[in-house]
Amino acid sequence: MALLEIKDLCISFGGLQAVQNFSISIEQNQLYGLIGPNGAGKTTVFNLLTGVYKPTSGSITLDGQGISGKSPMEINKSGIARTYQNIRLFSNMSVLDNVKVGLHNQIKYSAFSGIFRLPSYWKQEKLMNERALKLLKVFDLEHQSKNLSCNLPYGKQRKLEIVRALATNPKLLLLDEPAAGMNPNETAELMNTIKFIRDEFNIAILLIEHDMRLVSGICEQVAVLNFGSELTHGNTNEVLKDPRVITAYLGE
Amino acid sequence: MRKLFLKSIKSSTRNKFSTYIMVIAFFSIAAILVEAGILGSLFKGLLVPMCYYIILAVSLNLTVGILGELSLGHAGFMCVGAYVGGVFSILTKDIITSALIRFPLALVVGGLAAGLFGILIGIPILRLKGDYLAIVTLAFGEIIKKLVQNIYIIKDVTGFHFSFATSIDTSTIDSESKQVILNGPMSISGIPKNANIVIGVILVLITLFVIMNLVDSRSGRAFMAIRDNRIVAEGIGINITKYKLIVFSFSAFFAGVAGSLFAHFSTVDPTKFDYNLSILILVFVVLGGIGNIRGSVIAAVILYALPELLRSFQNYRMLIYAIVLIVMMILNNNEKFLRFKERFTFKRLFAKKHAKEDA
Amino acid sequence: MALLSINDIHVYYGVIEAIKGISFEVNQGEIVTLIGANGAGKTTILHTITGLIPPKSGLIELEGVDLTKTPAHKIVSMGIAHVPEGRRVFQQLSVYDNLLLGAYTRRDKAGINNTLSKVYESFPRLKERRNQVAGTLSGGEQQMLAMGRALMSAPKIMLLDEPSMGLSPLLVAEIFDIIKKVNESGVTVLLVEQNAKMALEIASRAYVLETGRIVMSGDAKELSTNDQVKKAYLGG
Amino acid sequence: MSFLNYLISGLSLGSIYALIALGYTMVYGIAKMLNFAHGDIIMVGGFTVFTAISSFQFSPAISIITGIIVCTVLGVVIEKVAYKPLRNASSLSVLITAIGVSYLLQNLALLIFGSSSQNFSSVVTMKPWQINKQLVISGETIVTIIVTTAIMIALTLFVNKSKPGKAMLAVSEDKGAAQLMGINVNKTISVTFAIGSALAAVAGILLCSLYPQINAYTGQMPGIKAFIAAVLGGIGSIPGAMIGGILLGIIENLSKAYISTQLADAISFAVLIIVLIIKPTGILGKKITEKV
Amino acid sequence: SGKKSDALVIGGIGPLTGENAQYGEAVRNGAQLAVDEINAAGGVGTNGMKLELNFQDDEGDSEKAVNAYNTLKDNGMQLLMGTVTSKPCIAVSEYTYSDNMFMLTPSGSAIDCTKYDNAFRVCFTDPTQGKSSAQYIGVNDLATKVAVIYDSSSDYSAGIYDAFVAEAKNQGIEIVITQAFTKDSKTDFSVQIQKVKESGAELVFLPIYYNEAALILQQASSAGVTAKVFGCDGLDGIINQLAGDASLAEGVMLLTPFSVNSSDETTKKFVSAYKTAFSNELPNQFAADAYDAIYAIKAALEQAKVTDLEIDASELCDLLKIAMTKINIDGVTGEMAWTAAGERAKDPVPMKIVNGTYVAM
Ligand SMILES: Nc1ncnc2c1ncn2[C@@H]1O[C@H](COP(=O)(O)OP(=O)(O)OP(=O)(O)O)[C@@H](O)[C@H]1O
Ligand SMILES: Nc1ncnc2c1ncn2[C@@H]1O[C@H](COP(=O)(O)OP(=O)(O)OP(=O)(O)O)[C@@H](O)[C@H]1O
Ligand SMILES: [Mg+2]
Ligand SMILES: [Mg+2]
Repeated sequence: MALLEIKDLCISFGGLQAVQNFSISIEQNQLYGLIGPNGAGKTTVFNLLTGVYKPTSGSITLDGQGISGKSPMEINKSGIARTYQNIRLFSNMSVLDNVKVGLHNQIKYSAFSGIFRLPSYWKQEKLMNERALKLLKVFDLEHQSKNLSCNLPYGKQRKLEIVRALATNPKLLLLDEPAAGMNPNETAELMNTIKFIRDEFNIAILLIEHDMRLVSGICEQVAVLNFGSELTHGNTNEVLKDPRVITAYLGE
Repeated sequence: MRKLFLKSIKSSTRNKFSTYIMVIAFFSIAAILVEAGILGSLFKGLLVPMCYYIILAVSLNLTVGILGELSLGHAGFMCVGAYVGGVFSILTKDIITSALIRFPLALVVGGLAAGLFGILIGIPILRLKGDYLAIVTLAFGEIIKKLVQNIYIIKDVTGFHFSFATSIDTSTIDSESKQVILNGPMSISGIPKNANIVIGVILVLITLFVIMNLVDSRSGRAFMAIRDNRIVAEGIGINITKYKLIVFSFSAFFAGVAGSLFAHFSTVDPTKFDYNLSILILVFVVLGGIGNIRGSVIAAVILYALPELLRSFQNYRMLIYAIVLIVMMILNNNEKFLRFKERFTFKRLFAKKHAKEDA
Repeated sequence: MALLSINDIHVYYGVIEAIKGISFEVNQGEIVTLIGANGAGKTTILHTITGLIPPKSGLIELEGVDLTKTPAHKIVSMGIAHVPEGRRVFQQLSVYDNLLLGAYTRRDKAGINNTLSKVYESFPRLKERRNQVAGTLSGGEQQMLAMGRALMSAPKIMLLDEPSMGLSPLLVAEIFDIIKKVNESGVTVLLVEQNAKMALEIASRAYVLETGRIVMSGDAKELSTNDQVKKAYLGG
Repeated sequence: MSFLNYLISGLSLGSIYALIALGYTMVYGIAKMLNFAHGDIIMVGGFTVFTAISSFQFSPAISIITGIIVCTVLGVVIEKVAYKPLRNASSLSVLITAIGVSYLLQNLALLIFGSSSQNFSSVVTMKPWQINKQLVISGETIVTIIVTTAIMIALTLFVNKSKPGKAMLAVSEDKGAAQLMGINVNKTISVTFAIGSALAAVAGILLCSLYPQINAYTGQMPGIKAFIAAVLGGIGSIPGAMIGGILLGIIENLSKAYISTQLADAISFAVLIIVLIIKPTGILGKKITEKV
Repeated sequence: SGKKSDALVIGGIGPLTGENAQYGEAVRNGAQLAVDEINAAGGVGTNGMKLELNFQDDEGDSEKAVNAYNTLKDNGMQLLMGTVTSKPCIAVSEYTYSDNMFMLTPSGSAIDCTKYDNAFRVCFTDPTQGKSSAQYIGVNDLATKVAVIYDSSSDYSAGIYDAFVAEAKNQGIEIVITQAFTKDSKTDFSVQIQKVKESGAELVFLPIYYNEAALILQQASSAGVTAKVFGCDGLDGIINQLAGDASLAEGVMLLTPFSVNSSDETTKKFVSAYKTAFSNELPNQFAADAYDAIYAIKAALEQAKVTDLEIDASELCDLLKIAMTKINIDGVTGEMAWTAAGERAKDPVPMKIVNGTYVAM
């Protein structure tokens, strides 16, 4: 059974049909790309998947469980985490704390033990620190763990956002233009990291990207959105050769 | 990795302990100087108020600084604490004769009542943000003030007599056993004056302990995450409603404790608990540094004492206070001044020493 | 004489020195590009030129007038337009209002209308969405708006901070085309890009930045064949 | 009949709230700050006119103009001295500074004019409008309603249609980007304060004409009420301020008339809370959708 | 204590800032005038002891009043003339009692202000005023249908109101309507006035201060209310507040032991001296109470034969407590004598405003 099943997803804003009858399914451990012209509705699909917007119609199933219409919190708990197109970090918190917030539902202790510093506090905090630092290490961020997150350069902020999302232990990770603002070298590095994450954490990844090197380099499947509806989907190499995709999106 | 963890624990613990020590040192030195007659009655009289203002400022900082929601109704919670705590003491004066037991109970009862109000108020306004939330808290504070101004309770042998908005017809009341508990705008009188500096300082330390530990824990990070970016916090699986309510109730609880302490020290006058008082506490929080707990402590002490120390300026006293407030605010946000200030902090001196050691 | 010349500027964020003495110039009619890794200081330089951040020392001259002594809002009317990083469109205002604000310093109604129709021509999507609130535009649409807004001031020189970020491949190509066209129409361009390949293709000269310093400079074509540059910025 | 009377008196009270709320909303909408000193500028406006008439024997018209000029200048000066250094500070810092300014103005007035209330003589010469034997609308009320409506329309047009108005909106959203458009941010904010303070002066003069007393604290309570009115109507929205103000006045008077005089304020606050729970950004406030 | 003065230090406490500043300022002025007069006339007692007034602001707040009290103690206060408003007065009295510091409040009218034996007052208590008002209205058949407008957020106003209601019953007065207002809405009285008008009351009882009363009179007149008006000492000063149209106050009755227009020599002297000293302002009840308070203190000091400038506050208190009950002097608020409970021995008498001046009834 597919991990994520989207069927006939629709949403409109005022008169604008931002997403229409969008359906895809993503397998366990798959790297899936979502591409399409600007304003095609890609980010909107992410917002629908994570509960930021409520779909006008359609269904979303994760692991056999219907999640459409649920709150962002519940959806995250059921296993979807994301990054944002415009970076959104907890900017007045340290890098480490950003990740620890991500671990919020993974490693728990009550407010009461927190206040009175009961043994569970010490045990769980230690665990949390270890986990957070381990995650940061994946992106070479562990040395900056004490910096305020807003003082990181752009590229590293992007990475931190991914770490934070990973910390919530998702089954499906959504990345919205992870390579934006990165130069080719950094993008290449990011590609490796994304693959590494998929293998190491054994999760599926759905990503939006305009950098075709990244998409063709790592995505097994892609779906193409155009004006809110699906143009095509399938094997990456084939899709990218599709003349309709070339005219609508890639250009020569 | 382990080292890093220990280091971070150490630094936050050190930070907390230095705050506790600062509080203890300040009040002990002050008490000694007062005993020795070096500091006069005025200073002596300021110590307990300083305690409840510290508690108020620290608890408000939890809402404003850590959760990032502006509240202009803190005085309302203080009011609930003062009334409930005060009435509790009056009613139990004959039952619990030992002040040592009764007074702490009155503090807790006052705090719990206020905490309950915090939750009651918190629930409907969770949807609101920013200035809208601020205005609603202001409105709640004013409503509480208006309500307590209109409650009349008299106790006599036949039991309790309640009235709202009009005073109780005393002709039906047994004048022998009559005990006026709440008397509308005349409010409460006869609360035993149990508050003293030792209890005050203990309460300050308890407040600091609870709030600083809370902030420096899993829940505290959730508060700050909500403050920094609500949408993301939600998307990361944080239960916004739950954590906002935790903050509102803790913040209100301690404001209530402060109110109860106040009621057992000074005179309860409902008109005191208006938005001006809430704003005064907010001034402490902002000047002490938003989110900076120790700063709130320092600011509460200095700013509460300031108008008293300016008394020799006579008519110009409040004018000067206003100017000092503005100037402090401007300087606090002036980069040059901050850099200048930094050069003289202990932290910096410390850091230098450490740097040398490391090298 | 250079249209824009930057002379030994030093810029600080608090105590951190982000720009450590940089000098370069942009001549009339050129496209000059600044390339460099994340955090090299490219954005900071552009901000310094348009007066959003004051330099600690150094000289910035536009046609011989010292910009470091000119208030930020006057700099635009002297002929500099800046497409800032992160777009910074006015989220609560309509697309149309955003564009009109781009022409804030201009008074000639006819000229403004003329430019407006040119912008709509370059970005038909903006025309289609002219009454939409800018904050709800997609990322790429906002990028178009930021570009269009800058064009509205009919500048002598445009500073572009990663204009291709977040744009679809088709539009990236289009944006570079537009930059070229704009340049051909007589507007000088200072371009900051992560897409160094495309940038070097259309630029005449380039400067390479590393942690607040210029480490290399020269003809764009030459640099694009330079091994070091290739390795560091063009993906090998 | 008495209902109409209560309605009219509510309208009269509400139009004053509305007038003050317009200034509040204007400054809030653009400078994004709660100018808690707004009420005190109202008081300054009142005192200026009071002094102009009683000490300098100026004619009412000239006194009004003097009042407006003094407040406008004062608003701009306050902005320059106290708020401008905090341009990059948190909005709370500015709020506290505004409170400092409010204390400052109150205490200055206390020192200059003393603590007793002074008798203000109304500058409105218009005759009351006698609808029938029972219903009378005072000249002050009519003037206030006309002035408030006119200002509301003028401000709405100015902000949404004129170029400086658009510049204000741009500044309110992103000062840096506004600068890149060639907008003089400092000047724009100064102009905002100038307009806000001029409105405060007008409000102060009408307030004191309607309730002919003035002291250092005259502006405080109306200021707070108007702030509430502005939020009720949707802070930042100019027509909202007008609606909020008038509604607040009517609610206040009707609850006095039909529920309880003691609890009238508590009731208006409760209404405010209910409105905000139903509509979290006030009656006309825009729901700001944050696109992620 | 830190006494640096060569005079007997009288402390004063009252609001000099905040909404009640006008009352505190009047008290300070009245007291200062008396102190200056006494010093100029050769001081107190056989050795011509000089007096000094040290007046501190309490912003009308109990907590601040205690701070002010402590400041005064640090400054060597030997006895207290204050505090001006009731709540702070009660708060401070707890301290004066435990310190055994003599206190004479000019205007703290709540019962509890003089709960302790070291505390005395110049004004009448709230219940006394409420009761006397009802009695006067009843006995003189001024009206049987009475309306009340009072400030429900003020302990002064509510205190008088409660006593008035209680006594009204005995007097066969029917209170046809009661309207309240609060500190937060005290400019627009149109609703209250409309209600009073519709109630058919023959008389409106206003146990409030003159600022609000002036607005009520103005608004009532334009609403065409014709009922008589009766008030308490808080109404004193209302003529000044109506300078625009003093005729509005015509016929207003009030219980005030003091009247600026009195032909009494002491009062005339006081009024003219006050006007000269304080930029032509007319003294009100508060100023008069304070002025009398200082003269009462002088009389008590002389009665107790205090001659030692350095006398300890507690010792002085013991002397003055007894002396206060023995003096009997004429002040601007009438004849002054005290019971051991700290109250004036005489009941308040009403006045009426006729042709813009206060006339005894
Ligand atoms: N809240 C909203 N209100 C109105 N329109 C919206 C809203 N959110 C998105 N839109 C519109 O829906 C369309 C799809 O937007 P979306 O952000 O999903 O695009 P996208 O595919 O992510 O584009 P890009 O690649 O440029 O980021 C756009 O035209 C946008 O203007
Ligand atoms: N507001 C700020 N406060 C402190 N440091 C800053 C600030 N803005 C930038 N920096 C730092 O200044 C340096 C230069 O940043 P700048 O944004 O100019 O880099 P950039 O070359 O534009 O990078 P990118 O390609 O990521 O946009 C970086 O190290 C960055 O961390
Ligand atoms: Mg997008
Ligand atoms: Mg950049």
